[in-house]
Amino acid sequence: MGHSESELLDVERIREDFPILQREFDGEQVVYLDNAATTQTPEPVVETIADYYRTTNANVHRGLHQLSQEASVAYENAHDRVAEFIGASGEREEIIFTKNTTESENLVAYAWGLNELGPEDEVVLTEMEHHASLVTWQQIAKKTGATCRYIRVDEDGTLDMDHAREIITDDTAMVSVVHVSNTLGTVNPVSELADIAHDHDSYIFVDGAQSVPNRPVDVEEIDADFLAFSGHKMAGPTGIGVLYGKKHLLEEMEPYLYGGEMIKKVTFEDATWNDLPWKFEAGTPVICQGIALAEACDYLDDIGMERIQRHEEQLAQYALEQLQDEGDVDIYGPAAGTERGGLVAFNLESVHAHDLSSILNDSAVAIRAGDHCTQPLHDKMGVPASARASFYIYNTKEEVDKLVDAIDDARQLFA
Amino acid sequence: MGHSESELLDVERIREDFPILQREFDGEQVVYLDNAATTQTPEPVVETIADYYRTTNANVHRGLHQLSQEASVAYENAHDRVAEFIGASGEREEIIFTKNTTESENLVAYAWGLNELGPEDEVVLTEMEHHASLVTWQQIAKKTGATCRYIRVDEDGTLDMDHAREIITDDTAMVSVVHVSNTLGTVNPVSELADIAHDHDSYIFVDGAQSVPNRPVDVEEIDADFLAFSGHKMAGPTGIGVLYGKKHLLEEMEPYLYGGEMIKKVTFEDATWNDLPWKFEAGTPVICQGIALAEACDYLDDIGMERIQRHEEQLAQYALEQLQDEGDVDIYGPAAGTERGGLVAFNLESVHAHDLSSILNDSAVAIRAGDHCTQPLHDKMGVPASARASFYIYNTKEEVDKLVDAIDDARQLFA
Amino acid sequence: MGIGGSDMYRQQILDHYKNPRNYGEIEDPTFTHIGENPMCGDEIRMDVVLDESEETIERVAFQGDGCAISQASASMLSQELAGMAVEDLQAMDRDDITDMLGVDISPMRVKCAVLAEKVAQDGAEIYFGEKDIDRTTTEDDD
Amino acid sequence: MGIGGSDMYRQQILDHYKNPRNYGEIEDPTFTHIGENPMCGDEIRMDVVLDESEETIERVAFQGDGCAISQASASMLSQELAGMAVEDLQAMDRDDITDMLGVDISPMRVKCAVLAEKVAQDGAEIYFGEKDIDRTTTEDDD
Ligand SMILES: Cc1ncc(COP(=O)(O)O)c(C=O)c1O
Ligand SMILES: Cc1ncc(COP(=O)(O)O)c(C=O)c1O
Repeated sequence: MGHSESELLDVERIREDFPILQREFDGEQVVYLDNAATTQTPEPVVETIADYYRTTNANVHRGLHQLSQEASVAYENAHDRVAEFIGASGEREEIIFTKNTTESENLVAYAWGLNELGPEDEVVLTEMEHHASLVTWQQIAKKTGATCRYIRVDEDGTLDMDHAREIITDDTAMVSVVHVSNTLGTVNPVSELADIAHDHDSYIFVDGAQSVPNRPVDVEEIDADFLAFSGHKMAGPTGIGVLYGKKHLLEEMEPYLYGGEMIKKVTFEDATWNDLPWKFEAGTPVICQGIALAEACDYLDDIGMERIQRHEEQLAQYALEQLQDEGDVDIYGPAAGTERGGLVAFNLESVHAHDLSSILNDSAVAIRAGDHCTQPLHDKMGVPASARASFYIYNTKEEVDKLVDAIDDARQLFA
Repeated sequence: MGHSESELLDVERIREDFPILQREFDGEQVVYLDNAATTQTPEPVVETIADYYRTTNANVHRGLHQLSQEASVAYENAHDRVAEFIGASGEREEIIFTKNTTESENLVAYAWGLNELGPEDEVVLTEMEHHASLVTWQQIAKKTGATCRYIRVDEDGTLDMDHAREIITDDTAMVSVVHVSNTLGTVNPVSELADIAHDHDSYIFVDGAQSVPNRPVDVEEIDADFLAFSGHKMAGPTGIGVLYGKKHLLEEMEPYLYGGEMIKKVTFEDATWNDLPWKFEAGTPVICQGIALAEACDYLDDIGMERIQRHEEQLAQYALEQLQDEGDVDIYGPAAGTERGGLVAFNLESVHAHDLSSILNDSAVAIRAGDHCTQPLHDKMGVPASARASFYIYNTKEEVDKLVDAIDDARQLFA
Repeated sequence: MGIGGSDMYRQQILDHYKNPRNYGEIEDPTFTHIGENPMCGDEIRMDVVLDESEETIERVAFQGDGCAISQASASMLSQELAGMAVEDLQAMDRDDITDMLGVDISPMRVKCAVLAEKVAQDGAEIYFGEKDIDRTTTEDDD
Repeated sequence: MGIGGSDMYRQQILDHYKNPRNYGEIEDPTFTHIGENPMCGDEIRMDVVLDESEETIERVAFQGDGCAISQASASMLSQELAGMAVEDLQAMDRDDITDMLGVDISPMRVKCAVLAEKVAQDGAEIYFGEKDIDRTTTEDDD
């Protein structure tokens, strides 16, 4: 891609932070290429977690003792840190910690959708949506009488923007669109979609599960009304997701989960709600996970999100080129040379994706095989499943070579 | 309490597993008596968490590579382990991992309540309910037109069971009751309440947040239809809660959160649901937290839940006796000599609970002050807040003495 | 290393996958049943002919689409079933299938391996009026 | 150790708590306002008398219930406000309150400390028609 050597990641150095990458299966060192499912967790984040339990663990918000004060300050500041990571100027008030991206989608679907949608409303999705948004809006639409419409995906794996302009109308109440497709690798023009949505007084929800971990994302530049992503896909722990929402929207929204911490005043008859973001964080929150996610943001920013993006793009392009050279590999999504997220989904003509993944595992090459939670897209592509290799900061070209070699072994076995 | 020495906990030994208990504030070693808010996390659990990220981390369920298989088996088995811990013979199919007790309550309120309740239905709660159940059922009742009724709490801090028998009627659809009160320490007769509820074809939801961590709980002995509790209150991590539900009820219930992992088949038009418990665990689940919770169950079972119960009861009775001797302390809940959970809430007549907690912190004694998420109960008791000391496996009588001494210092300061 | 990978694809399985036995349809089967593995997209259709007593299986044919494990398992099962008592089919479990395949099946692939067995069992149960379903789908807990 | 504890209860605060200044009601105040800290149960009512120009505070009385921090803060503020320009009251912030108290306030107790200030400010704003609320409640983010 023509970037000078100095701009590349020091992958050797980075790999030292990930002891799991030293694991061997039957004498073969693992080649972990399942990063779109979950990324590995660097030592500084693991240590933050262990330190939290060894030195600071306490419940937050209302404790007046020292431990609770320390935990509270760390947990509340973690919201600000995450806000900064995605350019949310409203700081903690615009950042809600959830369990995962999926819960963030459901939060808006329940707290906003269930109350605001009606039979006259339309929700516009894309054919490449992840089940997290597709199933959620589909079911909320069923409950409210609203209609779901899907922006077409072209042969080349990009959105048909003419179709987008056609189906986003004044009837559209919400546009929910994946930023980077976890199956096709397509980088969608979310900023343009936000403009179209806003022209029709619709909101836009951006699924950032595959973008926030892998490239610089600025919610205000996109002008997203909502954005969701997961800690476990960005060097953070499992059990935490983020919902960003514009402050005035979150303020207007009814709460979604009820209980402690999210209330101001409770009587036997009724209750009033706490301020943002706590209004949406009922019960004891994901304290340790929030603090660890802030540490993951530091870790990624230290490396530099632009460099991470370039590194992944280089690996994806390299993998694409290698696989395209073989005559029997069907590759999904934008062709080599086009902008792409750091992942490649494909099928070997003679070998079912599940068999391929099982066989690759023999060479300790870990990829994913399945529908990647985009069943309707796979139906459209005419395959029940695909194999997917996805890259992160610690992957190398040599690992892509190992993948290609292992695919060749599978080809031989099934020949 | 008359138990032989050999039945007592080896607290010295146990304390070695909790490095946080060695923390000093201004030269004073912390006396952590805020365990009803959150318990500390023993080294075996912390190490399980760190090991997970260093050796096994991967997304679960559908990965065919070795790491994903290992993570999947560990995560799925964790459900069985938790089932065993509370005597659920349906194993993993009856155990859903959520974020916390609060989410477990909301899950049933949304998935069952929102679909099943109507204006003719009543939900019976108690006046000592935690906001987690009180606010949740109140709001779901508002949405569905159902009515909430509250079983009266007597002067002595116990439930008025005549009143219970009076208000649980054929109109009752759900009885939601706290097993051990986090404010009064009262141990409620949940088994008897279950019988009454079932006699009227009502379900019973037991809030086990303060019972499961501290005493043997057998859901089938209680005959609870649903039971909820939190990992962070039982030597486990933050970010995980459990919902137990009888299998046939969970099977009949609609899902609550939508997305990946909880579906079987998805088209652009509709979706079908996965089997239990995955139907209720949408998106990437709380993998590491689930595995760590199973380890916490091992840790507690190794000590023995009956011994834990007796240990806490002894400390609570000792604290009660010490505090009762002072003329100026109002103690809430059952009097000394009566069965109780391991916590004591009280007020010093001359010192506001918040001031007391701040001053105790000077002696490194960590207690909680506030309404403990039971505002309506505090309103009934006629105080805005109370101080609460709560005990766990690592607390000692000497620590109770330090509490009493520190209270005396506060008394002097305000004299 | 653990189970899975090419251990799981020993010669016999690959042979049955590449050259499935009893592949096709039977004109007048005693019963026919279809099943799928929705997560994987595996599909199996089994045509079964019973003898006069309806106690013994005479002949089986299958058609399908999917991974090597599911298709090889169907092919091998179609051979095993010929001459087997219906009762014995009903008694088969996961272990019998792994014995038949002669390899360890990784936990995530068990669904693929047992699909054909489930289809045959459900087909028989429906025929004898003991079950009432349209299609078989493998469940997570199998 | 960190902030909080008896550091936070130096003689002056305890003295104001035990012997609140300007405690009680004023018969014909220019305005009266009530506020609370719902999480803690602190409550403060302030009666304020302005001079003819309505630019300067002449006299303040308060009544209330709650923790030492909230009540001492109200007592000390009632003294500070006498003679202060309304403009200067409106310009007060959290730092002015901690300066006035002369101690560091732990983050979780700031709400208690600033309650009286908020009540006085909101009372003035309502009187001058710049705000329209019934009661003041302290927010988490103050
Ligand atoms: C009795 C009771 N119920 C419910 C809860 C809520 O638990 P969590 O905050 O983990 O959701 C608590 C803890 O605060 C509790 O003590
Ligand atoms: C594009 C996209 N959206 C949403 C999700 C759901 O994320 P989670 O499983 O963390 O809720 C994923 C990950 O699987 C994803 O790739």
